[in-house]
Amino acid sequence: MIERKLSNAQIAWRAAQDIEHGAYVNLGIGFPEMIAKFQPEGRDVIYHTENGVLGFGGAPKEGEEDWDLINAGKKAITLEPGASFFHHADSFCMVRGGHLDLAVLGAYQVAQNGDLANWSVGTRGVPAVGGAMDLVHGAKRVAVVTDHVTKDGKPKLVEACTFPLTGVGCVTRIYSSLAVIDIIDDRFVLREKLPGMSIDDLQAVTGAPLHIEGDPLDLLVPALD
Amino acid sequence: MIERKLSNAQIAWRAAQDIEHGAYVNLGIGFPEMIAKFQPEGRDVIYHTENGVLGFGGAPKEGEEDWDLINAGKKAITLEPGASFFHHADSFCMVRGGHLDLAVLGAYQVAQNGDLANWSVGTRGVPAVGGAMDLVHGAKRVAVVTDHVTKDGKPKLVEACTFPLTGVGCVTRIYSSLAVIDIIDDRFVLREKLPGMSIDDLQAVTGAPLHIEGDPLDLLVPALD
Amino acid sequence: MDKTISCLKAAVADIPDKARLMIGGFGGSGAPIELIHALIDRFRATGSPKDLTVINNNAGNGSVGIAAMIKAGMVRKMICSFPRSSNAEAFNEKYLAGEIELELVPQGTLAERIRAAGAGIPAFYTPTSFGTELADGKPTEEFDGKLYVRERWLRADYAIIKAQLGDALGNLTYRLAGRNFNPLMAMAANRSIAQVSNLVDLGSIDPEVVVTPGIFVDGIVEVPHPRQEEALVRAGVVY
Amino acid sequence: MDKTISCLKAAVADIPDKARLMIGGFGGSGAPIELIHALIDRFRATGSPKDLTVINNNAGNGSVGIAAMIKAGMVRKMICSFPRSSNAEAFNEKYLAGEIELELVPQGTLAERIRAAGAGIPAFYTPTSFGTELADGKPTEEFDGKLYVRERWLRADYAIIKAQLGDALGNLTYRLAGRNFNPLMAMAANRSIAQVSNLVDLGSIDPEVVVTPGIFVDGIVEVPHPRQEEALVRAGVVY
Repeated sequence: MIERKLSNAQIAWRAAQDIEHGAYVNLGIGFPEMIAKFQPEGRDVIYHTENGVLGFGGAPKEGEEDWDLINAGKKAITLEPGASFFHHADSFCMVRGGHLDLAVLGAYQVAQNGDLANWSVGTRGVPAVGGAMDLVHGAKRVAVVTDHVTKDGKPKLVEACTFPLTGVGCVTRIYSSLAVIDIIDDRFVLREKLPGMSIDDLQAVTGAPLHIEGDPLDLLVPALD
Repeated sequence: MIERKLSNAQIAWRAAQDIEHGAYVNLGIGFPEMIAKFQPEGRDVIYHTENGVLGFGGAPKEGEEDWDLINAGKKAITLEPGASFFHHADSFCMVRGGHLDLAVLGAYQVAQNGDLANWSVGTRGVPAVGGAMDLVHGAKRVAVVTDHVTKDGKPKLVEACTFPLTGVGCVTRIYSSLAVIDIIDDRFVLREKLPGMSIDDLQAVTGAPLHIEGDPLDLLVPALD
Repeated sequence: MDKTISCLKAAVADIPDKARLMIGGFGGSGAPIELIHALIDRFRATGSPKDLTVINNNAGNGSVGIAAMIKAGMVRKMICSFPRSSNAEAFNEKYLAGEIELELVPQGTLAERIRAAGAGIPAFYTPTSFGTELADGKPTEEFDGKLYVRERWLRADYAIIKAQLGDALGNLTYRLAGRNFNPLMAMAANRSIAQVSNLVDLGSIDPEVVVTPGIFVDGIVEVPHPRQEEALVRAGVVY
Repeated sequence: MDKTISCLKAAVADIPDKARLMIGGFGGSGAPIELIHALIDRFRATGSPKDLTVINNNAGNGSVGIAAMIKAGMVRKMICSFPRSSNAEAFNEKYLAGEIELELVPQGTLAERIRAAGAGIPAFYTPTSFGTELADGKPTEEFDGKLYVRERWLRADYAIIKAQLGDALGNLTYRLAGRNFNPLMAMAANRSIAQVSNLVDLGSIDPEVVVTPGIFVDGIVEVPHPRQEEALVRAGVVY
């Protein structure tokens, strides 16, 4: 039973706290992009986007967009000092070649062995994959931000993914609406959980065993709404 | 018995006549480089060098060399209008990817099936290959400039190479000191020979059968010495 | 030598039916909209080129560019990474009706396959898509304890791309993130046609800042003040 | 963030014994001579780093740079395409005496293997060297009726490279044909150190003309008015 959960903004805030000074980071389209808003003061983070920009900043003012200057989500962006442009093959050298410190993606399901499903729910319709299958490889850390359960309450953290995979054994940390969980040796290891929520309650909404290594910390985030 | 033969300059002159207006050309280190001197008037030829320059010109005046601006033979060069610089991987995209119209190399031996040996005579010493093994692949035409025979009179055009190979089935035309020979379907096809030299005499210094398809033309070159 | 082509119509005149056609751009950024529209004009006037296989990251937006090609019925197959986006109705409708084929390729693999074609590399191994349905039927191999999928180069008959500066030898620079797939496609097609915003004198592009050396470009046509696809889509333009 | 390193000595302080070390340049063009000499200074002072595997197109000329490293006895193995050149006595003597190993790699394959390491591509196929002794023992494969050799990526622990402009984030440009292997090696090493002729303020290199984005560079040291290796060799300088 879930009495309280973090908003997407709060999950993004929590994920942002782990990004180190000087890190090169790719934030997936949509929810993960929100993380940039919560970059802690005093930390320089250099953002990469698949379509060939390193060192971009936030959105320009409305009306000042240059639609040749966009991110992978096709949103207008601005440049920070020290930015660079490059073509798509060089861009994915950065991704695949292990040059990014962190990639953060959304998830339909994450399995305890690190398998990620986030591109297709296998139903009819137009499939689309974009850069997700590349982003899950190469970055030194691959993290997921996600609600802990689906809209109808089913676990998104599972023993084995049932949706089509994006990548095998690729996720190393999950920031969910209830907890922070590392994936180590094919196991979910609980690092932080909402204060007041018992481990049993958390386990009840998690589709695979939660392993405890030392006391989990309280997952504390500011009110952001 | 060889009564008269072309000088290297004359071989280079003959090879230069076949280079079309607008061609992208790589000339191997040493003897092949001489071809650029005989580029016919009115034809634009764009020269590529493996170390990342397209559109270079002749040597600068002595004392005006910039040793960061060299060709693959480490000789100082100059730039023509429309030149460009690029890194080594992009440079060999041009080579391997079929973007050059012509590569011209020297030879120790050329076999009738187009095999080329030009990088090692297999003896002791320090081996070195450079870009030769790449240049024989990808260019639309791969030509050889060479003396017809070795210094001690042995054929350089052979049935099968005995020296270590540079590439398999790669040479399409030979400009020798006695003849111009195409390689078609694993055969030497004689196109031009020195006037006054009989086909029998030419065959006698050639290590594999010369095939005749129509009368060979006279190999006519100006005096250049 | 002069690779300049006098007009858009002449620039796309040779592209035949059934051609494999790379089109530069990422969404509307760097999309050669005037070349695409010239191709549509030709199709409307002559019925050709048709049955095209189009290679692009996306599958068109709104009612201009690739979306307009699809609506016009010129495209038999799309090879792309992300056909599902806002305003992608042109592709969606044809796809769901079974009237257009789709080869879905992860974005980085798409870029690398195109680059490989330009580089003379017929196949390479990548970790991307290993263990997923997009790797079905592809050879796999272990290197240093990790598993990889083998991918083939992706070649094309023609590429139409958009650049910023160009000279008569085909040397090109790009504008902002409009670079994206354009330099790769220039390398990978048998014949590459670039529209440039400014055709400049030979020698006026610094050799150090050329992004696409002219050896990769076969034809160049000046389109001053080109339109921007995303801006057209947002303005609701229908071509 | 600031990747600037205060001096040459500090820039090369971490390179350990037995490291695989890429060194940029093609002959003397683009060779990071001051970084190399700083490494030699360290070896003379401390005995380290030794037993290095050095990756470069050549194997040194004259008595400076890589040739001086070899003479000093720091190099166990060279991976290169063309060790045999004029003034290459340093390598030649050690090689013929059996005191240094050599892995000979065709130049384009060397470049592509280095690029592959930077690109996360563990192996690729190339026509280069097929049917020659340099392909002995390597897997081969037929694609579209043509035969190819499979080559592996070439990674390094460290790269030392030479650039022209650099900023604190490691964005780099190069000078003339001095570009050559430098941008590739920056991508392929775990740690890449660049010497730059001019360290400029962040934002003063146009994002369009950056050749090596800073993500590939870990340390940057300014060496104003660097010496040119070929000029040193011609002047008979002995380091």
